Amino acid sequence: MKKILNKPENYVNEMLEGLYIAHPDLITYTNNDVRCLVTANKKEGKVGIATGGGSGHLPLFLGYVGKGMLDGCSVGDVFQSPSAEQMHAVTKYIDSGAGVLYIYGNYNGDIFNFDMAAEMADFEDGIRVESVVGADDVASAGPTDLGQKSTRRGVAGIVFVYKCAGAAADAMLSLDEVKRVAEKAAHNVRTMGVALTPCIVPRVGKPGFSLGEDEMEIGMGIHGETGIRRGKLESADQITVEMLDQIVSDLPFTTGDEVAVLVNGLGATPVDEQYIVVRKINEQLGKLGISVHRFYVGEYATSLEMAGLSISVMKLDAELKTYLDAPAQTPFFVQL
Amino acid sequence: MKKILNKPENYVNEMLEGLYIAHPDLITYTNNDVRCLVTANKKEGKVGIATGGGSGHLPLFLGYVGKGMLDGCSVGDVFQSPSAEQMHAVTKYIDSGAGVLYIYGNYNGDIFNFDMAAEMADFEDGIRVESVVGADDVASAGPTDLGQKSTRRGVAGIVFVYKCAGAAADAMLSLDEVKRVAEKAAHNVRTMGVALTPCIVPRVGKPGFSLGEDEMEIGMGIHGETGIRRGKLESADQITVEMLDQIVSDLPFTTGDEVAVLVNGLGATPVDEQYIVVRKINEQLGKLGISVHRFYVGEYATSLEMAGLSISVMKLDAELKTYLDAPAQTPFFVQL
Amino acid sequence: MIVQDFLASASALMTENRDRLIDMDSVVGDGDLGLTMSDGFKAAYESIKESDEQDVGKLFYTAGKAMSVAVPSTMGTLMASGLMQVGKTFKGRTEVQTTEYAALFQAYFDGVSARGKAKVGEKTFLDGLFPAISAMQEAIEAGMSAAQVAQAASDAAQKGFEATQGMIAVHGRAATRGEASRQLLDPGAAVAALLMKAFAQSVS
Amino acid sequence: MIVQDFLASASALMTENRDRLIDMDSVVGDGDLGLTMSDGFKAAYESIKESDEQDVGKLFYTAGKAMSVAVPSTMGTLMASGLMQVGKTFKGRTEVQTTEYAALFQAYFDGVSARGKAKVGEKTFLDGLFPAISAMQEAIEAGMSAAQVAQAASDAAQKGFEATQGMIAVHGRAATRGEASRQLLDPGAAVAALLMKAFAQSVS
Ligand SMILES: Nc1ncnc2c1ncn2[C@@H]1O[C@H](COP(=O)(O)OP(=O)(O)O)[C@@H](O)[C@H]1O
Ligand SMILES: Nc1ncnc2c1ncn2[C@@H]1O[C@H](COP(=O)(O)OP(=O)(O)O)[C@@H](O)[C@H]1O
Ligand SMILES: [Mg+2]
Ligand SMILES: [Mg+2]
Ligand SMILES: [Mg+2]
Ligand SMILES: [Mg+2]
Repeated sequence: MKKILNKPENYVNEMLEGLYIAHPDLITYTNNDVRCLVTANKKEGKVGIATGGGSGHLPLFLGYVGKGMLDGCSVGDVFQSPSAEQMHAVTKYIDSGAGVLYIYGNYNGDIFNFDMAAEMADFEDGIRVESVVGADDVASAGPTDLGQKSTRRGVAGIVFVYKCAGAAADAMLSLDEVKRVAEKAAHNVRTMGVALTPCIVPRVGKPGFSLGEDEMEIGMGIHGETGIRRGKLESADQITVEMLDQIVSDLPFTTGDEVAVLVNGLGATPVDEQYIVVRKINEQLGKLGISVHRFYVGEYATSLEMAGLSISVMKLDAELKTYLDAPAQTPFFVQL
Repeated sequence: MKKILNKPENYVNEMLEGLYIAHPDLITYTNNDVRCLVTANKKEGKVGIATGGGSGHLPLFLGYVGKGMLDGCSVGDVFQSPSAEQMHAVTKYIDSGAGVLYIYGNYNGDIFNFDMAAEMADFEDGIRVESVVGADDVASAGPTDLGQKSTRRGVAGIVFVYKCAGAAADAMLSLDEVKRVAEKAAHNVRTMGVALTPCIVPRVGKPGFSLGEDEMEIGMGIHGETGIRRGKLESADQITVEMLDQIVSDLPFTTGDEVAVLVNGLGATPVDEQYIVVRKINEQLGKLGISVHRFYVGEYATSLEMAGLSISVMKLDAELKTYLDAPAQTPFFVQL
Repeated sequence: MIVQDFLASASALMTENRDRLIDMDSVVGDGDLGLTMSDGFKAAYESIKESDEQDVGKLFYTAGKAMSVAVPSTMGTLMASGLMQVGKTFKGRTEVQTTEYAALFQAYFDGVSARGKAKVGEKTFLDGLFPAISAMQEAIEAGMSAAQVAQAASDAAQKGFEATQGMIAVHGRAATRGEASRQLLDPGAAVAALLMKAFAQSVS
Repeated sequence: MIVQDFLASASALMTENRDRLIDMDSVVGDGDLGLTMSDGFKAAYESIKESDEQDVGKLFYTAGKAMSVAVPSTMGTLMASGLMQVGKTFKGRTEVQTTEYAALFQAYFDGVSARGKAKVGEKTFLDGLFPAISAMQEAIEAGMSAAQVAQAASDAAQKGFEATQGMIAVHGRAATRGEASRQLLDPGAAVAALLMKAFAQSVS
């Protein structure tokens, strides 16, 4: 296991200590627990937005707490949910009377704990909490009927949900309105990924699965969940076309649509490769008459040192565009 | 070779195409050559700052062209210098009468080509060009006597030089003044790195060297140049202390100094590990009575998908602090 | 029944079966179940083992909260929800009669199903617990002893667990396998069988 | 001498010795030298092979510029600088006499040393070229034929190359080896020997 760390069981807490040292102007923690990360710039009267989830996905989840995006994040062990109690502590800190919105990925452990935390906040503190779940991974399950709970996993597309909801909250919209914006963003985003190598959870010490030297897995989840198909590694253009086809036909995205695109590295893939993919995405969407309002390229939701990348596409309307374009400043995301 | 690319020989150009698609508001190119990258927001009367070097180090070198930092970058093949002609084209584009400063890393190929480009610019266009060379890698050679040319390699510390010089130019200082600021920054920065895995140049298709499953190399260069020592992988704290000791004793940094610290991932190392290192750096510098004005953490100068990281420390005075803190906006670096 | 005895047994059994649960969960899931259940029931037990609290409800609630802090995983949080619901239902009570055993585990069931929103037959923990509650009810109605009631429940839970082979998973990681999940035994239901075995041990 | 013939020979020889140069450069450097020299001299030659330019200086300058665009590596840029300096020195000339051969390569030497700031004895390209120029000078003074002058230079360059074993590298990647670089032959000096061999072929 080639990692620069001390004891594996201290991996998350030592990472957090470094984080607070590096970004004291933006983040701090509450409840005497470094895993209850909150904004250092609480804005009175604003709807608070909290997220949470396992570690190992930086910048996800905590990296988006700051100005104009999220207000708090409870931090779990690597690939493990944080506890309801931690979520509850974050909720209490970030509420300033306008209520709190939870935005998190569609994983059992996270759902159960966020639900429990919401009950605690309601029951013990009378804080109104609403939730929006990110479930953007086209590869993980079929589409869901209206009103039905999605069985799709949440992956990098949640960053768009954070951004739009964060800007709406920053504009001092009500909890209902911020939730509406978050839901709209979540409904309009689709993601698909490809993995080239596994990653190693520090406490486990060995890869969770293996992939042949010339293999890739299309649709693999960010914890190594089985994808759509495993096959010989193909060219960047072929991979891009396959992933984009699935994304486009799912919403579906159609001629005349305006979209935002996020090309996300899973950890070990150089950003050069991501730009090679950007080039092809632009060409393909251009052919379909879909125009790209904004590209985001880099690492937004990783799986430790996994090699591979994901593509997320969000359909925009005037409202989402306004919120997407609004400024934000967090330790990992700065937009003017 | 597990890379998402098309033909290896198109790696750099396709990456650049993607880059121009994603960041049209910040960058463009001149001379009908995608490898002659220039700012999309040329500021009249300002000293132009150009850099250049081989690809495979993103965000280095081109990633720092934008507002408040660099104005142009000539882009070479992976780990290869761009040509003097390309540098000359960039120079012509970014000059607006106030002259041009070259800031680049201390590599033979780059030096020779930048010198040739400076002669062309002087001879053919009457543009005054000055040069400052980044040579911050403590591991690559001993210190240099005053007035002597350093034989040290240039690595991640150049980002500090870019930042300070870029802000000075943005403040409309003269070429001599901008050069003075760049030289001061370059003299005050020291870097040391550690590598855990090799990387693969796309056109070569296989690693340039190998490192045992439990080995690391302290002081390895960003193209895989031999470092100070190879040994068993140690803990994050041990590695940090060893690297920091060499850095601190080199300048030397002493009690009462105020510094900026850059913890830089080489490509495949999760940023979590970098924050674990931040934690120890802060503790160690604290013991020495050295205070950290600002931490930068993330990928600033990579070696494709190499695993490992580097630490750069720059000693600050009031002037450097002002320029370091000034806002900047490039495709890879945004500071408010 | 004594809450401490029940949770001591549960903690011991989960630790004994740790590797078996890891292996079962590794087939479809992430293999954490053995760790979370042994750590979780240990935390639950330790939170009350030296308590002189007499309120059965408060003991269960405290244990549930300790579990939820210690292992906030899928099953960890479900088990915490079950324990806490028992806590709420039995709050203020200092004793539990044999005739109430079914009600006690019904509360546990309700806590888990309120949190997880699964139904019986969907290849989860509930498919181990549900038949145990029915068996308890019958045994109580037949006027059996505490030990007999608990043993009937334990046997039924084990059968329920075995019957998960044949069901299609619709929750958690196993769900992504669809039809292919049918041939597998559900690890969460194995936990239910262990839990009822622990209960039987503690009242015998 | 005919510029085209010289560069045609150089291009052919660099291509022939491509793998040898790669191997030599791989020992201390990055192994690119075989590629850059074969690509570079090919580009230099091709830039003028169909030219009807009569000005020897302009031909050299054009070839040097082509080299610098094609292979902007250490040696690529040094070779470009050498060719371009010959171009500047011989600008306006349509012929080069045997008696001027030493001056021509002195210009090449000056171009390389102005760019690279190395001195003779520092284990570089210059240590192959420098003895060749001296040998040329002597042969010219001894009144030898063009072919003889060129052959003397070629032999001397080869000896100079061989003598780099024993020198300590102070430039480029090899320099980081310090004392350990002494036992190695310098690949850049091997290029100098090939270049003089090409010259000898082209005037014979
Ligand atoms: N909604 C649910 N209700 C009840 N039990 C569930 C539910 N979802 C999953 N389970 C149970 O949880 C078990 C897996 O638990 P665990 O290993 O903690 O989950 P994971 O590690 O996949 O998050 C399954 O075998 C199943 O019995
Ligand atoms: N300053 C210099 N002047 C002359 N020749 C030099 C100089 N530095 C290096 N060389 C020559 O360049 C050769 C290596 O060239 P090349 O492979 O292109 O360099 P690299 O790939 O290391 O940048 C060396 O063998 C040496 O002869
Ligand atoms: Mg990374
Ligand atoms: Mg990377
Ligand atoms: Mg599991
Ligand atoms: Mg070389």
